[in-house]
Amino acid sequence: MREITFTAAAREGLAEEMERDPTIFVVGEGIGARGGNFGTTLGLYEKYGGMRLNDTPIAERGFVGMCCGAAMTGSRPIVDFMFADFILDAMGELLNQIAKIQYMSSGRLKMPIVLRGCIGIGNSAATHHSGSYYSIYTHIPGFRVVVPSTPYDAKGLFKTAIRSDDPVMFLEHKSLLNLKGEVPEQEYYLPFGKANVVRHGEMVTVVALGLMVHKTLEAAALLEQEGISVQVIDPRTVAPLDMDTVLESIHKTGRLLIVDESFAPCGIGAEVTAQVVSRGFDDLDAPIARLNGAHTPTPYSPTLEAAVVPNTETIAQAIRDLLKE
Amino acid sequence: MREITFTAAAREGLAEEMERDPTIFVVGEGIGARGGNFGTTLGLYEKYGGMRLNDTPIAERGFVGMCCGAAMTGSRPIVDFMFADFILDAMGELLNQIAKIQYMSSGRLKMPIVLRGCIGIGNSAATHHSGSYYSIYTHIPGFRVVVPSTPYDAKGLFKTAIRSDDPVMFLEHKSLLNLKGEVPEQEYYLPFGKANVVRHGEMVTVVALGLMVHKTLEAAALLEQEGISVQVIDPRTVAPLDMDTVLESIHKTGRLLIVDESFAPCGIGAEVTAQVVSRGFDDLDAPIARLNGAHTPTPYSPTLEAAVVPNTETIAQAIRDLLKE
Amino acid sequence: MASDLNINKQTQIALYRTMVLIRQTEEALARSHQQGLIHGACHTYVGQEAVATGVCAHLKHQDVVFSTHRGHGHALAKGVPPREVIAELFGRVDGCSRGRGGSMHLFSPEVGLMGTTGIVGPNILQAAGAGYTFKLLGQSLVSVAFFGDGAVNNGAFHEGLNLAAIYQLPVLFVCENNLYATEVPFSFSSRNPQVGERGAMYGMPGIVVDGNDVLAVYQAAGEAVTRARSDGGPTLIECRTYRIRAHAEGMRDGTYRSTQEVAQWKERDPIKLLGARLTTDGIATQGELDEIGRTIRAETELAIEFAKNSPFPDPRTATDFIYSTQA
Amino acid sequence: MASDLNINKQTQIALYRTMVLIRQTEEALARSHQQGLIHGACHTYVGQEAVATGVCAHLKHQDVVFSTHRGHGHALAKGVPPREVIAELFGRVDGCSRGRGGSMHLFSPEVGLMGTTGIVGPNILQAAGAGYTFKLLGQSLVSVAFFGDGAVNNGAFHEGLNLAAIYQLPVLFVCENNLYATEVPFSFSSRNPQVGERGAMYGMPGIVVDGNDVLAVYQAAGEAVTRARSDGGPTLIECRTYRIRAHAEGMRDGTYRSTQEVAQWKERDPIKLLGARLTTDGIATQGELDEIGRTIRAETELAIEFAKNSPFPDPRTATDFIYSTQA
Ligand SMILES: Cc1ncc(C[n+]2csc(CCOP(=O)(O)OP(=O)(O)O)c2C)c(N)n1
Ligand SMILES: Cc1ncc(C[n+]2csc(CCOP(=O)(O)OP(=O)(O)O)c2C)c(N)n1
Ligand SMILES: [Mg+2]
Ligand SMILES: [Mg+2]
Repeated sequence: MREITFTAAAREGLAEEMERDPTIFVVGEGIGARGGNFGTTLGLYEKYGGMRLNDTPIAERGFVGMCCGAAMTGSRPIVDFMFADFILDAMGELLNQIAKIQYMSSGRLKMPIVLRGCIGIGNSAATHHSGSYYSIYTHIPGFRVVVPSTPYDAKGLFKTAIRSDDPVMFLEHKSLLNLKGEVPEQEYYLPFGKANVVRHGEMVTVVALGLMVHKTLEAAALLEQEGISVQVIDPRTVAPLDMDTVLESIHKTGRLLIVDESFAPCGIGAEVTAQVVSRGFDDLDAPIARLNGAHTPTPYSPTLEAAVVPNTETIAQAIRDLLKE
Repeated sequence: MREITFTAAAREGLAEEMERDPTIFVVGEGIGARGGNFGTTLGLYEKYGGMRLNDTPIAERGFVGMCCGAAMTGSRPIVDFMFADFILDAMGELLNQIAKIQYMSSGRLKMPIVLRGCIGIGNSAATHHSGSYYSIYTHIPGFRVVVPSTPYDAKGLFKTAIRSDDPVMFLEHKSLLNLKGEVPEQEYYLPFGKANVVRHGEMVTVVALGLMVHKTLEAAALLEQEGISVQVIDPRTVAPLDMDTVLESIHKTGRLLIVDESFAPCGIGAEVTAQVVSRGFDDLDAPIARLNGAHTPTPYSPTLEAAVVPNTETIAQAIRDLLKE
Repeated sequence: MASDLNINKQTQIALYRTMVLIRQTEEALARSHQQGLIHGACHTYVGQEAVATGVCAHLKHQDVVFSTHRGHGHALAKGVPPREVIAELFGRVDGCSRGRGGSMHLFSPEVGLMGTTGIVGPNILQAAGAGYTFKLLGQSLVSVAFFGDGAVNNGAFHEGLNLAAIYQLPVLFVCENNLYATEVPFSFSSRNPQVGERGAMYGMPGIVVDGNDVLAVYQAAGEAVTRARSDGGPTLIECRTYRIRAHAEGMRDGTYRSTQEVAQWKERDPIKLLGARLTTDGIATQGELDEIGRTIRAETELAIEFAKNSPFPDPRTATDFIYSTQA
Repeated sequence: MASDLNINKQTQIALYRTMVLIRQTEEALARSHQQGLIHGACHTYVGQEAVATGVCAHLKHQDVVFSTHRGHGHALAKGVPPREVIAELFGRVDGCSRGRGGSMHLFSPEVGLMGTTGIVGPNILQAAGAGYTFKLLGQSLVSVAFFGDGAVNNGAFHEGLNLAAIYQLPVLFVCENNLYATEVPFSFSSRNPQVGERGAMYGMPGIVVDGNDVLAVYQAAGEAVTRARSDGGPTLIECRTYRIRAHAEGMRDGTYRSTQEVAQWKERDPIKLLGARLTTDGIATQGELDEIGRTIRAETELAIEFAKNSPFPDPRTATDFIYSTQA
């Protein structure tokens, strides 16, 4: 099968949907003629023009709020905010408006909006360009939250996001944007709330997200040589979160590690833990472990940056430790 | 001992600190001559004048960002934002600036700022005036997060907050503002990160926050008549979170319920659960249970509103259920 | 009084009727609040009726309005039946938001009322967004944001007006400058007392009208709506008006304004002003105006009864409608 | 060229020196970026040197500056040694932020550089806040926010200027209008090409100067600083200037601007302009100016060497300084 990059895959999904549905439009800084800072909209402006691919001023709150109103009135906005960090200025619009409009209007208004941007630590981007806020969006009722890890998933989930009548946060790890992977030529969609078992194994279950899926697979390959068999699960969407697949796996392995580059306190790892404790307590042969990025703003210098994120070795070690419990 | 209200207690703490330290000032909508929507600054404007008790335009991002700069340069701002919901418009300033300035400046700048406001569901305040976002602030490194439940705690913790060189979110449940309780005349401070065992018991541990402390105490009193002995712990600050007191209690009871009015996913209950699993797994005689407010925007009508928050009866039932496990 | 306008008699009477409808509904709500029938906040529109009335008179059902915490008048002028507004504040299932929202979350998309809001600012942005949809889809529709002087100092005003201007969206930004945000005077929260002239800063027409003169509002809004419908872009309209009652029902109306000031503005009551003109111009007799008042009073009383009799929502529905699509 | 100003010779030479220092540091950084020595982003200030230089020449050490993503020039003009800026971009422990921040998080509170920022907007608000402290504590100090044209459309501009105006804070809001935000022209993102005149909207003086004429900037900033120090409130200064290099190092400098436009602005290079004036007015000879260039080049090279030799921070310190007080 042909291989294309993560960004190209998502862009292809976007192009297909825009072709199909004239009510879809994209806004963001430099997503018009420039094609986006990360090439997310490359080539589309030429095809669909300024109203469907519109550059914005640096007014994140403004254009997110604007897109909320657009979604309320029959169009389907996609906000391309480059780095997820920038969207914090629009948090009021996200949490108090976009997430609540359907409820407040007792279902008479829909909220078909996609908010996409880059997350994650890497490349000395430092603390204003390294945030991953999916736990926050998961805490708030009303959102769908997607954290894809492969080009295939990126395309299939992005198309589902665009077709969704609910607000979707689509968060792309910046270190994955140029990752190549197999993507079929035929159209396809992937459902929300369906985890992907990316590696089968018997002795321990690891739940990992985004870039950490790849690091965990590396660690699992390493551990295989030590005779340790690891099952790796990528939830792909954290809201909704497919706990059934996780619970099934733990039923077999009895052990669970959650690897999450982002912060531990009140994070996805805590939520997965709490749900497993509630629904799969008797399956547990050991305490559930979390491996997170350090609870710190992100430093710039490569030596410091490397120290605050899980890597193949620390993941492998966490798995070894868990097996000793 | 004399009894005063929660708001009066915090206000007394504020007055004492303002008297002591001329670098403290308060800003917010209507906190000047009017004395605050909830009376949080009543009488202080007359004493200290406009620069120390300054009304603001409705520009939450603006005045939070302004106070960040003030805190960087040697004054000690207190932002009184009335309802915690309003502060979402300042989330960028909170998460990307206030929480990070000390780190980014490698400790050469301090961030002595207090952000206070009302949280919680009640009185048909509806979904724009009922938010409790402490889990979000706990997720982000850099904050201290205080959720007091009594007048005594409110005063002692507020004074500690004002003296702190770290940014403090001070979140007051609106249904507690008029609650009266004993507050000594002599000055005192309460430390952050020290939970309060508000009721001793043997059979089950309940961790509860803010208003839920009182509902849980009611439930515990009820259950006493059924022969169920409940230990109730109020963490008082969720960042830092005093897990030692919780773990000690579980060592005795073997069972844990977390009662939190706010949302379950990636919430405080999940975090407490994950830490107990990691550090006190062998003490557990049953799965840890969470009782949360429904994962929904807050409805207005009294019948709906009552349905989305834990109450004495649902808490009591959750405890009974936990004992059956 | 804008007396050289050419507004036909029926329209003038309709405007009068709408203003009376708003006034009487608000007064009924204020009484209901005292009786404990309203569970949450209630910010009345008494004194400002000319603004919603003069603007909404130009709107079709598919045109949309994004309103504020002080939104009953906008809802009623846009066509939400009084009983649905009242039932909503009573928290009943027949309220326009099915009891989910109350005063600050009135939704009636069927008639283009796209929400009141408990947060100052967002509705300005959302109105721009509706305009975006209309322009994108080539619909000849118009979007209106109402907001107070308090919102003018908020970033949403700045970003929203700029976006509407650069994209040339069909939007009316209607500022109801009633001099105060809660108890903080606009003269304190801004060193620039002008709102209308700020349109120029964003490259859009900015107009100031007497917000207690419904005909002046009607005239100004008409021009702006025509411009918007013909792809001429947005307009900022500042309506200078006054809130007669306290910021919210049940609040003391403190020392921040003088009784004299309130009395002066009561003299300029928009309903009185139009009534006087209608009788002077021979468009209606005092008897006819009184009859309008009586009819509406009867309607309002029925609406209150309707609302009282409407059931409270079933608690089992409390978490419905959070999402449209299955997880 | 503001030629009727009475600026003494030493000052003029000092301004020239500072501009050359910024230019040479930036060019050294650009080369270092190509060599892979800079790990994160690097937005150079080449072409805009006159702004930071003209403004900061009026500031004492205790006066404060809040800068942007394009902040090397501000840091250097405020007195951060080049080697600390360079070492920071190299991610070394001797960087002004100890390697924690990089280009967009330069901190040197010791000399009043209160941070550059990776987010557009916040520094405008923080500058107002510093002004608040100075006014509250009765200090005769001044706070400066530098920001681009791109920030003007952001709510932080609106809210920050309004707050500074109503509280009459000692702040300079210095907009460096270089016509583009990344590749989006200001003429697209605003229908109003004027920035300086917007001061009036907030009730503060608003001034427009040629941002490539360091003497004009110096003059305008001097008046604003004097006003601020004497409790006369804030000033908005728009400096019209141009960024010569790409938005950031390593970025293509696409089709959004013509080579002709770039060439025209290069003609108006602020260093060239001042150099010409200094020689014409007999304040310095070309030889003396060349000597300044050579001295600074030598300094810059030493600074680069210093930075190269500075160690990377110890990974065990990665989580230091998150809090000041014990938990
Ligand atoms: C973002 C935000 N901050 C504060 C409030 C609290 N609040 C509600 S109404 C109001 C005053 C609004 O004044 P204005 O916009 O002039 O409208 P008016 O009440 O005069 O009609 C305030 C401060 C809010 N609702 N939203
Ligand atoms: C809130 C926010 N949105 C977007 C960005 C990405 N970004 C970085 S610099 C820039 C352009 C800034 O333009 P301007 O303010 O004119 O400054 P200049 O680069 O021209 O000096 C953008 C959009 C950001 N840093 N912060
Ligand atoms: Mg007002
Ligand atoms: Mg620029």
